[in-house]
Amino acid sequence: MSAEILSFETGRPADFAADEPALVVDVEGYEGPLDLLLALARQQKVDLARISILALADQYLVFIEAARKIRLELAADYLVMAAWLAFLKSRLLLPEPPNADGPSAEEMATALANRLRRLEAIREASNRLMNRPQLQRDIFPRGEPESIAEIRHPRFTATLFDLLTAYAAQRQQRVLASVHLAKRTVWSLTEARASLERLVGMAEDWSRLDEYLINYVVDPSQKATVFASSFAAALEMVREGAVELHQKQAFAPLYFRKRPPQTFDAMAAPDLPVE
Amino acid sequence: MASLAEKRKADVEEGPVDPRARPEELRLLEALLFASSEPLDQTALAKRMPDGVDIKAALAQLQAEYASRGVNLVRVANKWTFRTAGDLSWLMTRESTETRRLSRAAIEMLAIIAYHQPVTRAEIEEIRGVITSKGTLDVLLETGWIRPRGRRKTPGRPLTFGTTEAFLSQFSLEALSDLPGLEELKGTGLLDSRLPSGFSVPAPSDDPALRDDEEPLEIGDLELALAPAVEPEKDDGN
Amino acid sequence: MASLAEKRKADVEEGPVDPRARPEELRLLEALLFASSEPLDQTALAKRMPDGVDIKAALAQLQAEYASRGVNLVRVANKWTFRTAGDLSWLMTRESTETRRLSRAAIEMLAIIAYHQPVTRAEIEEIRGVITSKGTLDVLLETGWIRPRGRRKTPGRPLTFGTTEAFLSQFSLEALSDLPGLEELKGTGLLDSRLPSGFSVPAPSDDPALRDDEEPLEIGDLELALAPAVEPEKDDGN
Repeated sequence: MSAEILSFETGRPADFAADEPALVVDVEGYEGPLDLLLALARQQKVDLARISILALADQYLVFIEAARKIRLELAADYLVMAAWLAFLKSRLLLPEPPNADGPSAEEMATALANRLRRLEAIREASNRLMNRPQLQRDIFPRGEPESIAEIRHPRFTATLFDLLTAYAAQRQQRVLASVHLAKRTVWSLTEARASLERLVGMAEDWSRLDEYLINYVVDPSQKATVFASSFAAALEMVREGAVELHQKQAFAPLYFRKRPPQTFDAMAAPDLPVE
Repeated sequence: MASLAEKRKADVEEGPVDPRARPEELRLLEALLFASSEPLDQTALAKRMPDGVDIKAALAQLQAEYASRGVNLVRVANKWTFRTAGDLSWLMTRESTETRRLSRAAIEMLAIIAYHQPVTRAEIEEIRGVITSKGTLDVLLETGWIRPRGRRKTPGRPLTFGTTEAFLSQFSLEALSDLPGLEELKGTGLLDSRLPSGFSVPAPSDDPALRDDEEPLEIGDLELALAPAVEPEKDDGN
Repeated sequence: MASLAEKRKADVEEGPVDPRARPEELRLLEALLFASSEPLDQTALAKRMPDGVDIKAALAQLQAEYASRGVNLVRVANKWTFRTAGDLSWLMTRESTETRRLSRAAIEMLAIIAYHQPVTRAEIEEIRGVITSKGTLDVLLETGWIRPRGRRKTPGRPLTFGTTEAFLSQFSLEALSDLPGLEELKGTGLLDSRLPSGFSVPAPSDDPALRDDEEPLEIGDLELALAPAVEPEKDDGN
């Protein structure tokens, strides 16, 4: 609906005094047809229970007619209400048909009056409600409430089982821990091979494997792993043809050297390390 | 209770009184209620007070003592709290924070929800004779004064609305039965739109327990209804 | 001023009083001070009060009136405010217990203290093979299950720890000697039966009598050890 403020003379139903002030209509101010009807009804200055619905219907229809004359766009609600009131008016003016279905014209009029009364009653109630002292407007709570301090008392839980499990596991873990340490000192094949390759690069002639290994054995407990890994790595390098390995007899020292360039003589009579 | 309270008040204020004779429980109650930022109910107070104190009687006495003061002990939503006296609002204007100004439509809608609850949006529209804009409902929900409380067991299962404790607190109402003009409204038979006049009219109720024709909200309903200030009791008894 | 206040107070509380005879300015002051979100000084109050009111006298009277109540009118930095009476501060605290589980480190440490007591922190660390965080010891002290019992006669004089009676009651032990020994631990499967032969579990004792290598705690040691935020062995130089 457009937002104009309209001022116009209402039509004059019979029961209105001629000096009735002009109805100033702010159409947008109305909250629907019922609101408009209520505003019109108040012009009758009688108790809503005794209001003339016929007069009210006339007033409403005149209003709508006037609004349409100045081409005011009216919401459908208003037109529906107008049609219904026109129907009600004709029913009220005509004699009641002898055995009509549905509510009588009087009942319809009363129902409308009741709706108006209810709307008016709720408006009155809402006024009274809003006029009550309101919080933060008229009455105030404590401006500086004091907080309640929370003191937390911890209650610890632990069972004897927790305690014993923790103790046993902890002590046991410490005892077993040294075994784990020993394991970590294993000399890997990769490490052994890398070291041998470095050595082969340096020593052209026969070298004693165990003498060389001594440099790597800091901890006597590691002797076995270093020796085993180096021997395995050396065998691997022999297979690849990179080095030669020589041992005089079982448990004798192992000698190794970089494999010299292949010659027939050398193949026939390899020179041996000197003891 | 009132007469007991008056009698006690007379003892305290009018007799020749040794200040130490004022029961200690009044000091404790005073302190608790002054300190709290929220109204406290009798159970909460009892929890904090020494055993064996008649909380109800003490509250009545305290209320009587403070009745004529600038700060009154009031009961809102069955909870107790100190508030400045209503007649001093002229003095307090500077304390007033920006108060929300509700539109006429929102005020009417609030009143309809208060007096007719539980009530659906369609029922509100029937009373007002006009479609409610969604914005109006949103504004009301934002105040925290109304809440969706269930769904009506009718086709479409519309949400039902009711008021909250914050509503009672805002308008200094002890209970919904203190709504102004409620008795007259009930007397006219206009309160319930669904009943022909002459029938007994159900009183509005903000009892969180659902009515026979209501069913509980579902998960997601609250988000749907945009409820930043939904009451904690939303899950109660539903 | 005080005597005036007392006199007025007597008028108000002890004489036969018509409540309306209480000066209106007291109601106004009450309301203003109650609703204010911060303490107000005399000037601020005077601005808000009707002209011609003797603010100073009214404040004094109000202060006297509230002196024996659960809420007092107090002056803080020359500004006035209502505060809970000092003797009721206990009312303003809520005590709650929260159940906490001990961390694994704390349980281990507790177990070592139980079996090896009297034991110093350094010895605990030696047995556990890990540095103990200060927090763990603090938590254990908070449980009340351990206590510092003396100082070891070694350089740095470290505190020795032992268990308390609360420890026994927590773990339902009649005496510390009820803690299972090596064979029992093996029997229950908690200890591996293939442990090295040198492995032993001490026969624990919480006899409060100091051992030969212990010397008594000194004044201040307990506070030091029990203060939750203080490092109990911080000065030990371990």
